Amino acid sequence: MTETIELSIDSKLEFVDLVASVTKSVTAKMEFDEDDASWIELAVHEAVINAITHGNRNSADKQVEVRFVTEQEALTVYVRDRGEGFDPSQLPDPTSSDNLLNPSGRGIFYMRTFMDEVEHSIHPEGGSVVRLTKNKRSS
Amino acid sequence: MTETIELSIDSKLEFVDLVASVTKSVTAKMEFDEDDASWIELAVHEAVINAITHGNRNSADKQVEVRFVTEQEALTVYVRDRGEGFDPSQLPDPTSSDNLLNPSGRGIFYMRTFMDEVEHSIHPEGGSVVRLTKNKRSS
Amino acid sequence: MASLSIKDRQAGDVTILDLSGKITIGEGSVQLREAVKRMLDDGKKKILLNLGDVSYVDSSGIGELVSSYTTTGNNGGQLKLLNQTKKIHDLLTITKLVTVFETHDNEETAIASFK
Amino acid sequence: MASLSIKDRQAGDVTILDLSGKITIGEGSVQLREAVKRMLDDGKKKILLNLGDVSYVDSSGIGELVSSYTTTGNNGGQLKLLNQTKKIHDLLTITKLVTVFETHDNEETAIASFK
Ligand SMILES: Nc1ncnc2c1ncn2[C@@H]1O[C@H](COP(=O)(O)OP(=O)(O)O)[C@@H](O)[C@H]1O
Ligand SMILES: Nc1ncnc2c1ncn2[C@@H]1O[C@H](COP(=O)(O)OP(=O)(O)O)[C@@H](O)[C@H]1O
Repeated sequence: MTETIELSIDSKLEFVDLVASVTKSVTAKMEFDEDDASWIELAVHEAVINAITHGNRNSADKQVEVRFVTEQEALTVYVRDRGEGFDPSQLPDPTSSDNLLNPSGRGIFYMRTFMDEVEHSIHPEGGSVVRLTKNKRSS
Repeated sequence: MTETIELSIDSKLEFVDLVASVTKSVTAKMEFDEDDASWIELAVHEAVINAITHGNRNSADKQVEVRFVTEQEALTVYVRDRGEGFDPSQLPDPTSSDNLLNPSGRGIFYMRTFMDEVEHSIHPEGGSVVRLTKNKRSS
Repeated sequence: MASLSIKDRQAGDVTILDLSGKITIGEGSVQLREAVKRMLDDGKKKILLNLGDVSYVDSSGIGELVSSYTTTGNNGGQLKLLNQTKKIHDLLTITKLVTVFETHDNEETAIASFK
Repeated sequence: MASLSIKDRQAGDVTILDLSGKITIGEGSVQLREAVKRMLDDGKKKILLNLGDVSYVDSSGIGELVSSYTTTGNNGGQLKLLNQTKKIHDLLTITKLVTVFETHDNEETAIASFK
């Protein structure tokens, strides 16, 4: 059965903890183990930070929408901003020796490392969306 | 400055704790004292329970929307369901001796006791809404 | 995340139910109802609910306390409350249920009161 | 709800910054940056960041560790890490920053390593 939780915040960093607390409740409810739960929290955090800073360029009046879709075996989180989007295939690799001392550019790398699927797209009604999916480990 | 947080859940009791965790984050952020914070949490809980059970009659596919609007001096929480609404002026008084042993009928009484303003209305786009407002104590 | 845990113990013919957690709509209320029913079915009719570790009681939970009280009375028993927290005291006061429930802060006095 | 608290103490000419909390975008990162800058301005160039009580480091926080490292190096100093948690170790590994940072699990060894 699919369940959906939606959360919408103003584009302010101070609301990011609120998204984290919902993420925590959702992963606890789905019984992800503690490690997975904390990496999922971090990936969602990075997506929300990007939506606020890059997508909405910190315009507090623009909202960031976070949608959690829970299924038996997987959690999918959609983070939508009101920006133009960007080309995620053109990102430099933050682990290459040239970029290692770069103070930024690790957010999407974090997401890709911690989640099973990361897909950026343009929302049909405007704004850009990143979809983050994490499967439950088969035990 | 006004800030808005919106949360939308399926009509299932298991999501009620999630609303509580957001309510807690919001009241903490607004620096309500511990007592007020816990009564606000309870009032919002009652509103969400009513939206799920009375408004949406536990149809999991109907959503409950909770909107937190924070201002310097007050928190307003709107809880919207997809039901028909009801006449809140016709409710029996749960504290009258006739009703004292009634196992239900205290939810709205809780809300009215703990919040400064409680107003039920019909949403222009359908469903019913309760608005709960709590002012910060002047210190 | 069980919302309410209930342990029962016996002090003479008084049954003390130590509640811990939340008495709220759904699981918590149901657990309380079933525990009280089980006691009554066992012929235990002097019931003392220890609320010292109850953190949260919503309007359904208060309703369930009322139902437990009525059911116990209807079965010829008595139900009293022990160790209400500040929050529960406030709730019983505003709902005027202080006039319904006999409440105690001391376990021995509470037990003796059933005699 | 300050996200990061930083205390500094001296062991010979090595400055240990005990960090506690979260190194994340905004406040946490800014506090770290300012603390390191303050040390360098004071002529303290051997800096050991104690991360034992750091619960959370986002990509900006990792970036801030890198900046602190670079700034310290550019000022003729050295910055090393002490007591990385399992989580921070994982993050440094996946970002390949393990190859950049000198990390220690033992404070005395860490201090001695600056000599
Ligand atoms: N939601 C977004 N909208 C527009 N651009 C984005 C978004 N997310 C990421 N980007 C772009 O991708 C780049 C890399 O993002 P990221 O890996 O998170 O690193 P950082 O945010 O540190 O730059 C950003 O600098 C930005 O140009
Ligand atoms: N969101 C709602 N939609 C429709 N009816 C409602 C709603 N909220 C409350 N009601 C009506 O008001 C009554 C009183 O509600 P309340 O005081 O919360 O007590 P209880 O829920 O225990 O009945 C309910 O029984 C119901 O008939």
